[in-house]
Amino acid sequence: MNEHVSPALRWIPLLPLAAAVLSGLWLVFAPRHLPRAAVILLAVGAPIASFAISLSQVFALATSFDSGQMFMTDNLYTWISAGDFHAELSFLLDPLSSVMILVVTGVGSLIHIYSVGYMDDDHRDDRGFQRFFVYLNLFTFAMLMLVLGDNLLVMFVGWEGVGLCSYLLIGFWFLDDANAAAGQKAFVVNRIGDFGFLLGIFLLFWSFADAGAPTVEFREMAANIGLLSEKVVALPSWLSFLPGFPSWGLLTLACLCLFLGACGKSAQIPLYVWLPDAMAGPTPVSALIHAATMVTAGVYMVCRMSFAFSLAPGAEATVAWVGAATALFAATIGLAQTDIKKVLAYSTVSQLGYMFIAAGVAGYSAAVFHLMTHAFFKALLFLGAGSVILGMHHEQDIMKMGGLRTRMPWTSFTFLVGVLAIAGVPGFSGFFSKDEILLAAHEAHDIPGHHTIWLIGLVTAGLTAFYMFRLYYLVFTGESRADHHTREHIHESPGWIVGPLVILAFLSFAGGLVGLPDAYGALVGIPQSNSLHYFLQPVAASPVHEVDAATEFSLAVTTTLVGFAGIALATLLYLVRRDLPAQIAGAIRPLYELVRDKYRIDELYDAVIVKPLVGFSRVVLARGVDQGLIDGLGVNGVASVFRGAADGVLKYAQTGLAQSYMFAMLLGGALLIAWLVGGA
Amino acid sequence: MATSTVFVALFIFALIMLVFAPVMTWVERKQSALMQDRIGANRAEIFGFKALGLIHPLADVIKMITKEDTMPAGAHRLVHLISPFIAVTPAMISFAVIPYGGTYEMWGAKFSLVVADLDYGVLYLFAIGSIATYGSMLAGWAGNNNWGMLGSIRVSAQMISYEVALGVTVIGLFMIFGTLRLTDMGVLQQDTFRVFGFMKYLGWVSPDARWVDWITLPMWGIVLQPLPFFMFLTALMAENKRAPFDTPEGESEIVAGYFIEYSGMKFGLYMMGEWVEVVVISGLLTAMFLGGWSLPWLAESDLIAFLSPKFGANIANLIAMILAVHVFIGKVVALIFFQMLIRWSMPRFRYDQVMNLGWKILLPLSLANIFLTAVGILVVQKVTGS
Amino acid sequence: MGDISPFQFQVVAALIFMIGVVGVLIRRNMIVMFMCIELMLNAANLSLVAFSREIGDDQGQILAFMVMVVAAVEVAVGLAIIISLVRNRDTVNIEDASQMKW
Amino acid sequence: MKLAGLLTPQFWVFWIFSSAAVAGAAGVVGNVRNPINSALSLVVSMLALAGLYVLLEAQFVGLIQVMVYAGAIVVLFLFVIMLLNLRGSGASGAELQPLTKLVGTGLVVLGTLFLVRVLATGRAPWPDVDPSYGTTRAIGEALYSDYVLSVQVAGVLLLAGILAAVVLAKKKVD
Repeated sequence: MNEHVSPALRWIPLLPLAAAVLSGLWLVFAPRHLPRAAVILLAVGAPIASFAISLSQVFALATSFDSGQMFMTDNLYTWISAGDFHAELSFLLDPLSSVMILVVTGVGSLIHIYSVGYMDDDHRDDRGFQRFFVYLNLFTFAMLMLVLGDNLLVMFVGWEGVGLCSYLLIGFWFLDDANAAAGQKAFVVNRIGDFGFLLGIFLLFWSFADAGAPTVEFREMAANIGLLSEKVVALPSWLSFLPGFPSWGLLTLACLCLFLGACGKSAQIPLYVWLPDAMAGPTPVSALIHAATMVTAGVYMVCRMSFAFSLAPGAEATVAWVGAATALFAATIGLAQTDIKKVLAYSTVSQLGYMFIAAGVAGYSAAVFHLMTHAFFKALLFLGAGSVILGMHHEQDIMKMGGLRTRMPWTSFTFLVGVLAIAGVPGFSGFFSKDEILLAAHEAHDIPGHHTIWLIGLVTAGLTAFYMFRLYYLVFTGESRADHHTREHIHESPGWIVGPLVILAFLSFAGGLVGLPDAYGALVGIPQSNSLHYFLQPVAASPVHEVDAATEFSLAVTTTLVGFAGIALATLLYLVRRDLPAQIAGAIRPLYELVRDKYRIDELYDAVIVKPLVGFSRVVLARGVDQGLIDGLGVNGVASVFRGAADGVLKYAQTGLAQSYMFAMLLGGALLIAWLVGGA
Repeated sequence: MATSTVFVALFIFALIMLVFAPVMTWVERKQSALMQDRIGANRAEIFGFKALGLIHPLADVIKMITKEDTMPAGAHRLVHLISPFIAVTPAMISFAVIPYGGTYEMWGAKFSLVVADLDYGVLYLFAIGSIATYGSMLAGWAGNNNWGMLGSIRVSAQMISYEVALGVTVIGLFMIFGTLRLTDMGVLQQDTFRVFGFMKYLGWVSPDARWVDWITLPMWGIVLQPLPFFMFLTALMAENKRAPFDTPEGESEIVAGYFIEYSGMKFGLYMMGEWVEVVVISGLLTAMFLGGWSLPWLAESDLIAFLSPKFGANIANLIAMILAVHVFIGKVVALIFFQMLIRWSMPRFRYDQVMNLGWKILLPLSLANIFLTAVGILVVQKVTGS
Repeated sequence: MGDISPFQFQVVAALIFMIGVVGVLIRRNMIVMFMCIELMLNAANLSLVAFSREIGDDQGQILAFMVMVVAAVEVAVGLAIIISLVRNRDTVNIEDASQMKW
Repeated sequence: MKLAGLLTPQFWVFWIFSSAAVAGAAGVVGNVRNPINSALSLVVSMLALAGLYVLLEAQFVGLIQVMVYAGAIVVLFLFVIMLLNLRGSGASGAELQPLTKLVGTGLVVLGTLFLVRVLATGRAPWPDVDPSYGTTRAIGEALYSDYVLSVQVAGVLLLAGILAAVVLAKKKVD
């Protein structure tokens, strides 16, 4: 591998940072916010410039790719230097991060543009417009740090940065307590994941150091991963119920820790609960952070650490199964939601589960592929939903919408493209990426129960198609169910909003072509048409499944059929016989209510974890430890001891006569001098 | 220090003291009369000789010595007694470090026209000056008189305040001359400098432009530090508590201030102290700012070198010495005249104005002067490369 | 320096110092006590300067100089305190100032 | 003691000044009647000490001693005593009891013996020093090179002292 240094890389994250810092400092210190035009220029210009640089860098990488040039780095400075250990603040551009930065800056730029239109009517706070873009730019910076980081530490900085920005943006309208609470929930739940991530980093670093190669740099870790492959960790006896007892592979443990982090960030079971609540933030935020970029960080991290995961079969299986469970679970919840953003949120959780299925079955390129297409169509859907919400004057209940197709033709059309893409209709981007995942799951013979996973994926695909079309029909077709006043004012959104929608619609449609499976490519005479797969191969090596075209086509047909079945069912229930859903819901009322209430997982967590924890804190920690032990015995106890001593004894030494003190001082001084001189 | 030099110095010292102090009373009266278009003291006579009123000082002395010496009731007797001496002594011994001339070798002996050629001459003066405060301050208190008390509070505040300004004002001069020894200052001030010399260094004129070498100024303190000269003079006059800084004694406000309870020769000693101090001020200013005992553009060494071939070294030195003493006395007299002009033409400052002048004008200005002088020295060193 | 030994200076310094100490202890007038503190500082200065001369190094003089600076500040602040005390309590007797506040 | 020693001026200077310093110090403590007397004794002591400094060839310190202590500090003491108008008895505190005097004297003697024991460092002969020793130039150069930080700190201290004195001594406005 010949190293190539490209100092332009640093400007990709630094430009949004500069914009955020500049604008943020202005906000803090200047008496007035910047003029709107300046905010727009600064805040939208920075990610677009980053995108331009990213394009040129990725292009440079792609052109040199065939000559064996696999990556470029940009080293800013040595961040930590301790003994043999060096952590550089450096950026790495390789195929994996190329895809990510293009998604982050590209989709991010579109969402920035969109936000100009979306936040335009936000008059709740004089400086809100500028504050919003400060956060958004800061997020872009943190996300780029995350994906461009050359080692786990830089990645972790970005990881925490996006968490922070997510918190800030979810609670953007913090005057409403519910929003602030949602932000806190996201932050706290993420911290659980971050704890696992940190443990994973520590474990890996410690193990590498123990093996004589202290490093956290990805390429060095990948090169030295063999040192750890044989190491095992003995489990304590009370863990005897775990499979694989009495010892686990060290890498399995480390990867599970890392995966816990990924679960938190990417909203997987059991840490997915924050994402639906995170919809409290402005819709562009939902689109950018909670659909397109940040929540995929977990997937990205697993792919980035694929060299470790591929040596830890237990961890791989866990990833795949957790992903599958999440995909199905979230999809079923999505069936009964009535909030337009909640539906999309559960859909996001479900799709992220899909990606983890792919990552778990070592189909890393499939995971990244789906990550990318999902970024396109889910951002499109969210932005479309935002446009609808704007048109409906911040009404989010789909039961109060309907018939918007005529009033908002552009939104309606682009939303339909997104729905088709996510439903996996052939030719759209979602079709190819989903197919590749299902294919990978189907062929992953070393994962226990891989057929079941495939089946779950299939069912989920059907469910997805069903609830997405349900959403489309309820929002855009039929009669409007909005109240009179709102109905009068429904309007198409301005160009700032429609423009990004159209571009994203195009990408959602055509984006699948970069990963056109070889079998399809062969049909039109393009060899190795799955260019994304081959591009990613050096970084995230996915096993090449020798699948004959027949199997591949048959699988695709199955998927398509299932998808169409879902679409057909949705058409029947929500377009043709609109009275049926209520009847069905009435027939299976307990089940319906359970699903509608999201399986009452939040309540369960509240009862099992939050309540006991709060009770414990209140009774034992607050009353017992803090008030009793620390305050009572420690602070007040010590104070009362001294107070007692002073009150009973010492105060008689305090005559208030300065000369008595002086005499004491003289005696002390004399004794001190005598001691010093006598000792000499 | 050879014995002979001390002798000569002491001789001249005594001469100046004896002559100047009594004559000052005459000067004061005559000059004020001159300014106010009067005739002034002209009555006293000895065998018909009036000598322009010069007999008056003698008459005054006789009057004071023969007057009753009162001791107020409730006074602190010892302090009341010694205060006038404390007041006059510092003024007298201040003269010890002021040089009337340089060092001259005649007939194998060295004559140095200064009583004590101290390395820390100016500091010595300041130290002595600070002692002088006691004389005034204790006087007012010891007399057990409320006016006197007010006077002594005023005098102590005023003198301490102006000591600060006094010291800080001349630091710029010390920075330039690099010495506190007054004889060294006298020698250094015999130098000259080219007003437009910087042009050569900067290359504005050709190196062999002769006119630059002709236009010179003596390196007198007043030329190098014009503003501090006046500030120093002001501070010194305030230290001396004479009009317009006579708030501690201000007749119309607190009768006579701190020496209200004195009569006879003790009162005379306070007057004498003030007059002697006028001479000291003039001598100090001459030594520090006005080139000391030398004439401008005429370095003493050049003079002796010029005269020696004609008259021999001894006579040349003698001529130089006599010239030096006369030049010095001339400058001193001029300065005394100047001080008298101020004293008789300015109204008394109000007390708060005195304090404001000291703390809010003189002190900041002199601090600024230190800064500017430092910058100037750096610039000169940079330009001349030395 | 004749027959005067460095030791003699130290004796003088010790004597003045102890007079200062005793003065602080037995006098009741705050101003006089303050003067006694000055005496102690001066005694220390004398000791410093004498040692400085004995060693032939000027460090002791520098230290004495610094002590004077501190003493000057101390006097300014201390006398200001005494003035405000007299204003409030009309006394300079140290025994009348035995409370932290009143 | 050799007779020759008696004839040197230093001998006389030392004895005159040191006895004046000690006597002045004793006067500060012993003058019970009037604080002004104590202050005047203090001046005597200070000036005598200045003489001793000059004898020790520390001319600069001696001059500063005169200027700062005699010229400023004691004047300030006097100023305050006059300002507060503390003349006469009563304000100056209780008279010294005979027993107090006795104990005080004893304490002085004992303490001096103790301190002398501490300060006795062996009787090194006076070393020869440079002619520049103790001159303004030598001290000044040392202060502004090796000890410049101390000078800065002293300046800050003085500034703080000025502010503190002004704030403390200022009458309350209302």
